[in-house]
Amino acid sequence: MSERLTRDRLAEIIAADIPSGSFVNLGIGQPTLVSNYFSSDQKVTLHTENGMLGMGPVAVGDEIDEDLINAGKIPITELPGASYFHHGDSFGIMRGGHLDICVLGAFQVSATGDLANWHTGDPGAIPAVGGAMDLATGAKEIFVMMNLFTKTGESKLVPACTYPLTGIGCVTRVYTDVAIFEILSAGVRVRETYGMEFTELQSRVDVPLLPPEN
Amino acid sequence: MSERLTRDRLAEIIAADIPSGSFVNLGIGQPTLVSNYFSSDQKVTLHTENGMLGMGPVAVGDEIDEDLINAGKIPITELPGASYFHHGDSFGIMRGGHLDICVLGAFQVSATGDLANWHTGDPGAIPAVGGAMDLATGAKEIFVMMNLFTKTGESKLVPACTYPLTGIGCVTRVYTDVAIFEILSAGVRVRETYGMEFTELQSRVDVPLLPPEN
Amino acid sequence: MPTLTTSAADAVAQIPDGATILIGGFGKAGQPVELIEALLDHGASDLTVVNNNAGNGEHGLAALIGAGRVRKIVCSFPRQSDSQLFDERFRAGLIELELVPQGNLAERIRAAGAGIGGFFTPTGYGTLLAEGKETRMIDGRGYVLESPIRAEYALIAAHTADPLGNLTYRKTARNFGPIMATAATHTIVQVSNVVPVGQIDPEVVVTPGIFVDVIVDLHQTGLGNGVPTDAYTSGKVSA
Amino acid sequence: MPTLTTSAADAVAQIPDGATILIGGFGKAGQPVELIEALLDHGASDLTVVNNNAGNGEHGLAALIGAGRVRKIVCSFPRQSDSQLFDERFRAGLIELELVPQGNLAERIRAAGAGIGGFFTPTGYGTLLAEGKETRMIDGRGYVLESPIRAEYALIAAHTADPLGNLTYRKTARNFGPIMATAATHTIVQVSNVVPVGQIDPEVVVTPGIFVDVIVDLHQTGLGNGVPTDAYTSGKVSA
Repeated sequence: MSERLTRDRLAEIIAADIPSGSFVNLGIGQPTLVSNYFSSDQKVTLHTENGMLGMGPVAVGDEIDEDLINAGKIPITELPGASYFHHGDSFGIMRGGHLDICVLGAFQVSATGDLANWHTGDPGAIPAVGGAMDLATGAKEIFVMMNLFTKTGESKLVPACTYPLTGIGCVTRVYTDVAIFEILSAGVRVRETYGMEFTELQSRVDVPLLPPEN
Repeated sequence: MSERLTRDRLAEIIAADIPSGSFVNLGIGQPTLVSNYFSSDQKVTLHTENGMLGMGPVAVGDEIDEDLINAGKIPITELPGASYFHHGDSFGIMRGGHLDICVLGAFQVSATGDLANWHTGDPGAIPAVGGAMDLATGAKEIFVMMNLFTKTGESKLVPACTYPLTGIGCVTRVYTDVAIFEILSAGVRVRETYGMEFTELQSRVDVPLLPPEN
Repeated sequence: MPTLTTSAADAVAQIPDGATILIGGFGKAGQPVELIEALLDHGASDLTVVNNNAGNGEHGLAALIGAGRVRKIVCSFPRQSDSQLFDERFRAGLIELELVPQGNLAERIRAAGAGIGGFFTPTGYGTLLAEGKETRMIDGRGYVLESPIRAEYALIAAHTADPLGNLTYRKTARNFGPIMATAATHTIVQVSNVVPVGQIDPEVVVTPGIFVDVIVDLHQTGLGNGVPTDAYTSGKVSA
Repeated sequence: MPTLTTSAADAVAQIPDGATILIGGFGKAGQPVELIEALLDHGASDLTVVNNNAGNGEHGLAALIGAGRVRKIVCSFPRQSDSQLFDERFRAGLIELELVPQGNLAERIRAAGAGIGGFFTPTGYGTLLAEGKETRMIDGRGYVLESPIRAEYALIAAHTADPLGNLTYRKTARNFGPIMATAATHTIVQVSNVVPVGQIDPEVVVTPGIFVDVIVDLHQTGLGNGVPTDAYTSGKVSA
């Protein structure tokens, strides 16, 4: 049995799962790691919702230009063949279903692919949504990348989200440190487990799981 | 008493009535004559709904470029400071109320400024609307330019349009060969008559008219 | 990555009978003549075509209509001095017409591309063209609810492409191309020249390559062999 | 014709208390810092501000909020690591927050500029942010009706202007500027340089001058004395 996945190894697996030629948006935080693992012949084009297709790696040194940032407000670079557009057009690309895949972090994902990733519901919290709902609603497929369990050991794959929703039925795959899940109309299938047998995984996740296919 | 206005004289009067610095769309046909009478210090910018601001005069000879036409599909020229945009943005300029004045032809105008200029309602006619409804609805002011009477002598300024409407309550002024009318909330005021006394005008127009102010 | 070809015939070969097709152009400017002619040769029929007009003269869209391939046309201005091929079929009841004010046509196409389910427009309110449509008063003004116009295919013309499908247009030939490219599942564009990746300044791209599926290179420079020929591809990347 | 000035103070002098103001920028990129500072000095209060964020650090929009000038903010992402000036006032109940998903924010601004009375968007359907809003199923998918966001003023930053108000932007600093320019009665833009009329290629204009009322020339080249400094103004007209 293989070990639990590190974040980098998880990012590498996600990158490998993205078909050649895809248009992809990587959410702020963990999902940005995925960009480190695309192969050069994979020809993935990255979208950043603040108005660009063809985003390159993070800018360093002299490359830093305050007019060229990503959605996380980190200075980035431009690849040959890039294009710029305004916010109306940029979210039109998302909402219009033109992105193939969006990789997002999550607080919770439900058995039917509902996503909760913007708000803990804590009455003291100041809510901030940014482009999360647009991304969740717009891309053809939503891949979630997260640790499967909270610090207190509760599964973040749940029968129904208890945190406020970001989008309904939008998640197609959930990539976690201990398992990869596919959200299908037939249910949630485990594609592979890491550092944990299927039986133990099922005992800790309160969602009926379909075992890996051989 | 002055004479009835020729089309060119009418175009000259309309041009003089357009405030300096205005953004203007001139409808196909008669209204295009107006562009011949703008003074150079009037700084009027012409919009053509097929995607341009800063339209210049009709192209002649070597200036003709099949990629540069106006809404009437006539080859035109480009002035310094022009800009191009797609149809979505071009009609956004109109619908969003950014044009100051649009000059249109008409079959009929009602006493409350309803406009009929796209369809005779003849069951044998093939209807074609083009941008007429967008122009009627979008510009801050609609000036109509037309002969006041049909060939059979009926007034085209009417109590209510009998032809299918283009827009409701949109016309602010009506420029005709025999009189200029202002459509006000108080009623229709005659600004000036040409070749006809006010009394005769009123006898031939079935709309209560307010006489010219002195 | 779009497919790059020099064959308009190959580009339209997959279009099935019964397809809905957005066709760019306003008059002749921006009309994808070679693609329309290839579609005519291809033989697909029972088509629904969305274009501003219903064909002029005897070529292009007019020929497609004249050949009886178009079941329905969605347009703003069918009747023109030289729209005789449409006129004949329309009077004979052989073609269906959905007449849409030009700005509503543009906005409905744009809405499809931008994922908008419907929108309230003031244009057409109170007229024949709003009959049967939902209306609403908003802040004292009348609006009509209009729906997006999606299509399986868009056939458009642009000026310059790179192999990633980034497009620029020329003057008023831009017209419907950029919005139609966003509203179709398959966007096929004919261009006058193809330049290598990196030679179109990212600031001046009008249609990003994400919207383009097939590029037909009319100038036949071939992949990456094109050279930028004018200002529309200039800029710091190529400088 | 817009007014051309080198004084940000003059540009914002007419903004009254209680105004609704669209402020461009995403983070620092495209933020009209000089205009916001002039607005702070000007002293207008009781403002409703529309921006993607609610200020960062101690300057610009954050300072305006910190000084108590903003009654209400409409934004998508108020809470950040350095949004302390907003956070304090929000927790103290001193500022009203309308939280809008970023794409709905953009589309609502665009709708105002394009004369759309309202639109159905899938974003936010079934979430807290759609509570109390009209919803509708269209072709089996849930949509929320959103309304346009209009304003008396827009304060934006662009890269280059000509004296007619035609604007170009630079990289991701473009963001909200072009749509905000369309949605305000008075659009005030600060630019890095002003070039003579005819030196911006008509093909690369992003915001046509019709949307611009006041140009603040930060580079202070003065009317018509500017020279084009880079690719964004190149093209055949200037060549």
